[in-house]
Amino acid sequence: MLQYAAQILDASLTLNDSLVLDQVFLQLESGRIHALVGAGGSGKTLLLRMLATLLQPSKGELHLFKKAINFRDLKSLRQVRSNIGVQFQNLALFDFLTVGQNVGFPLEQDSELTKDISIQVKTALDSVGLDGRQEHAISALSGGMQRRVAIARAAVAKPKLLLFDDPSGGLDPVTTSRIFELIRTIQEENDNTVVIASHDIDRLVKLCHIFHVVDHGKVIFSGTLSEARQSTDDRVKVFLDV
Amino acid sequence: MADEQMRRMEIKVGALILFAALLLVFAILLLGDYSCSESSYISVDFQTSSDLKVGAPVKISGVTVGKVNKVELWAGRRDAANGNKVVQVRVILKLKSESLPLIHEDAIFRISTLGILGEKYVEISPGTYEKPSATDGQVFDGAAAMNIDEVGQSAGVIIEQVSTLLAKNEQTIQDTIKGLGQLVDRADRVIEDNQEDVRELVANLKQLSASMNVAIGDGKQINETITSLKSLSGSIDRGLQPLVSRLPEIANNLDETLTEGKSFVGEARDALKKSEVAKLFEDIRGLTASLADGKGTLGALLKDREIYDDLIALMKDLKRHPWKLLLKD
Amino acid sequence: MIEYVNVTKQFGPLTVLDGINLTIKDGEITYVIGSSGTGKSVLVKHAVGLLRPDAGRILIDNIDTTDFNERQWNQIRMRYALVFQHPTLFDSMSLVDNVALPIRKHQKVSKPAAKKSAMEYLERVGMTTKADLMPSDVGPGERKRVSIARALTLSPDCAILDEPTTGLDVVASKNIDEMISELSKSLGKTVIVVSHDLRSIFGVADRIVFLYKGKIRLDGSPSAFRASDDPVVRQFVSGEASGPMET
Amino acid sequence: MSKPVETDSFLGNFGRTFITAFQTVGAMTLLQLRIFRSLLAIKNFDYDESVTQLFKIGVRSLPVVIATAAFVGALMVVASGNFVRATGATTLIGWAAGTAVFSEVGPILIGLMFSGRVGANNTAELGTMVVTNQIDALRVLGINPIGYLIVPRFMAMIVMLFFLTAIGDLFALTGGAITCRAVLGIDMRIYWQGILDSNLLSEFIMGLVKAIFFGGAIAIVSCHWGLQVTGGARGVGRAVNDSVVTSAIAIFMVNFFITVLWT
Repeated sequence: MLQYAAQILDASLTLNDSLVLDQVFLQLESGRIHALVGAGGSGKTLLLRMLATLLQPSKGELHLFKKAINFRDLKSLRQVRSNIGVQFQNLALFDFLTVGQNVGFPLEQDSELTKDISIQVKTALDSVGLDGRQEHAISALSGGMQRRVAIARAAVAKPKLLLFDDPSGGLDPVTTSRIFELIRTIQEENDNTVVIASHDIDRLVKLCHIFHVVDHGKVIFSGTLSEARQSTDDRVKVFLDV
Repeated sequence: MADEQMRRMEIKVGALILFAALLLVFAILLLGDYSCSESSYISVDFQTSSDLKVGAPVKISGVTVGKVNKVELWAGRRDAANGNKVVQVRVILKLKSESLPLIHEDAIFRISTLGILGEKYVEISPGTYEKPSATDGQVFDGAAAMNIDEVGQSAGVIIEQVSTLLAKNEQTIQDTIKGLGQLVDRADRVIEDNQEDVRELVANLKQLSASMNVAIGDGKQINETITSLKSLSGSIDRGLQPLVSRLPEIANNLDETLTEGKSFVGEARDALKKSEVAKLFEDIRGLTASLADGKGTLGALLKDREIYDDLIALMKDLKRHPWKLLLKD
Repeated sequence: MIEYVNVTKQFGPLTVLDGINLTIKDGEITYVIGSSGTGKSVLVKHAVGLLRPDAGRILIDNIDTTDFNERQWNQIRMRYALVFQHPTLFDSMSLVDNVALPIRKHQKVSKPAAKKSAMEYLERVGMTTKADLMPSDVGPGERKRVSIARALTLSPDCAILDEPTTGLDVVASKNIDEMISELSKSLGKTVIVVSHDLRSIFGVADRIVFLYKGKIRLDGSPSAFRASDDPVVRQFVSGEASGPMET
Repeated sequence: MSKPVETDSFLGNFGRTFITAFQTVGAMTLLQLRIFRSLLAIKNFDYDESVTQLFKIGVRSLPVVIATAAFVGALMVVASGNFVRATGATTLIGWAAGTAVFSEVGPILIGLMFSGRVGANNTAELGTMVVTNQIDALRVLGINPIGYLIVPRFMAMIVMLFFLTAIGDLFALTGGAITCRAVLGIDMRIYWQGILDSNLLSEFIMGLVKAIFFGGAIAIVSCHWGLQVTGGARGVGRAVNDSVVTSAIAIFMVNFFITVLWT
């Protein structure tokens, strides 16, 4: 039987009177790397934010780690969130903290992880190739470095569910390859469930196990690459470039 | 969407600015007191502006009728238009035209102080109603201000004037005083010269008291005597009354006398020469005689201490101020 | 024509541009590539006077711009339109108003006319349906498209696009690539593109300038780029994670 | 680029404070000159932006100005009330409230309120535009940011603070009138007559002149701090803080000089 780390069941979302998510079914198999592809503005970011419990569906349910999420129960919500790592599209790094403080931030929030923060931060920064920059200000780093800091921050607490929103945006091919390699390594080490929203089909194809195609607020396809090749939907073929 | 939103913003901004602008105009008109009625101007010349400010109110009998339009410092320059008169400060008043007829030619303009904060204003006493009214552009003389330091100042001026006057007329005054001394001396001498008569008077009085003892048994007669004596003393009082009431006048005359000095002394001498004193003693003698005639009643007369005292006081007074008699007519 | 003569730029202790000599010819599509943080954006910002070189000079159409003031630069900027890497729409106005703003400011047209014209530009980037939304209501790819449309309203001689396809989906990227080709081939405009997108580079570019560690590592045609035996260039082309390239 | 001298001594800090102050004043003066130069070039005038700013700055500030003004007037009446009660000079209450509201307290407090609401907002908005490169975006579109962004704000702040002060004066006096009746038990007519009889036109106009200068000062200060923001969200916060503090200082300084020069 399949284990699902997260399920979005028949969820709809209305923002400013417009329906942005429309009866979405999205099931994320545990321990796999999932790709979220689709046109810009189709709703990938919204789905990721919903998985991160930052958006409550107007209708439908969100299940995380086999439990339905009650958005009013702040205590259990906080507990669930400690098992989720997010790298936001706009990075959302705290520009008043140093690189090291940014990466160490999730650890300080969790009482079980407060031991040896500096060692964990060092290891995390090492893995993204930024060792020795703990004391730097965020603004002193280039865009690619900032992205790697954000990835390190998302992964440092070894969460069960890791969400990446456009991890390679604005990065050169070599750095992009390194980041995708990094995600693969993190996933293999911790066996966590990873979701990547990206447009870099070439690399997603090499890295991901399962593909979800989003179009106009609907998930129109979920499956492996070979399944996608057999799909009759043109949109799936266009977006996956198969 | 955007255009509709723009339109709504324009309307609101316009409404706000229009409302504020109206308010502004209204406030300026109200605070500036630009009344619709016509204004007239009159000028008032003062010795000092007393720190009167432009815009200060002008009041007639406490009612505001206008305000100070201008305060010009002339500092002694001459006003060719008004008979070359010397002007220190000219204050130009802006008045409601309808208040102009209320101000008459003998109106008094005075800079007064309003309230305890000392705000200056111009107070107009409108003057005599029958006199002609002021005309637009007329120039008036202002009265001295009535505040405390100015009063003090003018008091100082008066004292100064008096002392200069005294210094100037020292000789005259000394002469006057000397003359007065001589007058008193002379009166003493007159009495001394008529010692005989006085002694006689006293003798008569003694006799009077002796015969009074005789008359004492007859109660009824005494009562009568007392009554008539009271009426007598009353008539004496009445006789003195005009003298007393004319005292202020007398004092005034004395003032004149002081300035006239010598001539008064001369008059006093003349009066003495006319032997008025001799006439006085004649009168007394007459009185004593008539007293002697009604001898039974005299004891009672002398028993009445009050009348006696009055008489003594009168005599003393006469001795000290014989001129009272002289000036009686 | 833009000429860089010995241009050097430092930010604090960091030398971003180190004696750059480069001539960008009219009518060509020039791609400036290189790893993140090597100063590609810094390089193109010099072309419109947003940054001034610490040393060296920049000649635009053979005129030395070293002593240009802001007003003179504004004249240049009308002909050399820069689109930022991160879309910088004015977040207080709707998408169509964003595009209409330069039309209103530079052409003497009425507001409705400016709006109509703006809609035409939005159509080119496929954004007409969302014209009345606010920038915060749409995704970064869409914002990027709108900001390209906005830059094109100036009808510039030269379009400078800083990472135009980054963050865009496959379909939108292809649209942009086509737009770049069209600008150059049919309208005869000069286009400078800062990019990492190897797919579009080889399809569209006339010339590639590879920037590495503040210097120009390679300057040539796509075929010369592909044939290069420089290990750093080779790694960049293959996009492999391991190699001599430092990022 | 010169490196800052590392001096942590008291004197070093003291000197730095002064240099920073000079630099700030200089930068503000330059900004002012650039605004005036842009004002001369009428083609820079942007109608839409001006209306938007007039609306945001003026109409949105109206409630807070009215509330402030009403309480200022009430306070002035209460404050002079003790004196009036002690002396029985009830006619003075209108004069006292009117003078204070028109010439000093009214413009200052409305100006401070305005700076807190509009100036801070303006700094934050411009600062965010700087941080997100929107200012540069204007420049690459060949649009002068001073002419397009700053001039409308500058004009709108001057115009609106002027009119808001006029409106505020009315509400302050009304607030005073109500307090006069309710707290002191003095007939409102005495109060109003006191104001009208006190010849306050000069004070009223002085207050409005102050408002013009306050508006200009708040505009320059808030735009300056907004435009020089560096370093993200924190920089914006710091700039807003500096903006409000500098505006307050500027208001008191300008007020002092106008009051001194007026008489």
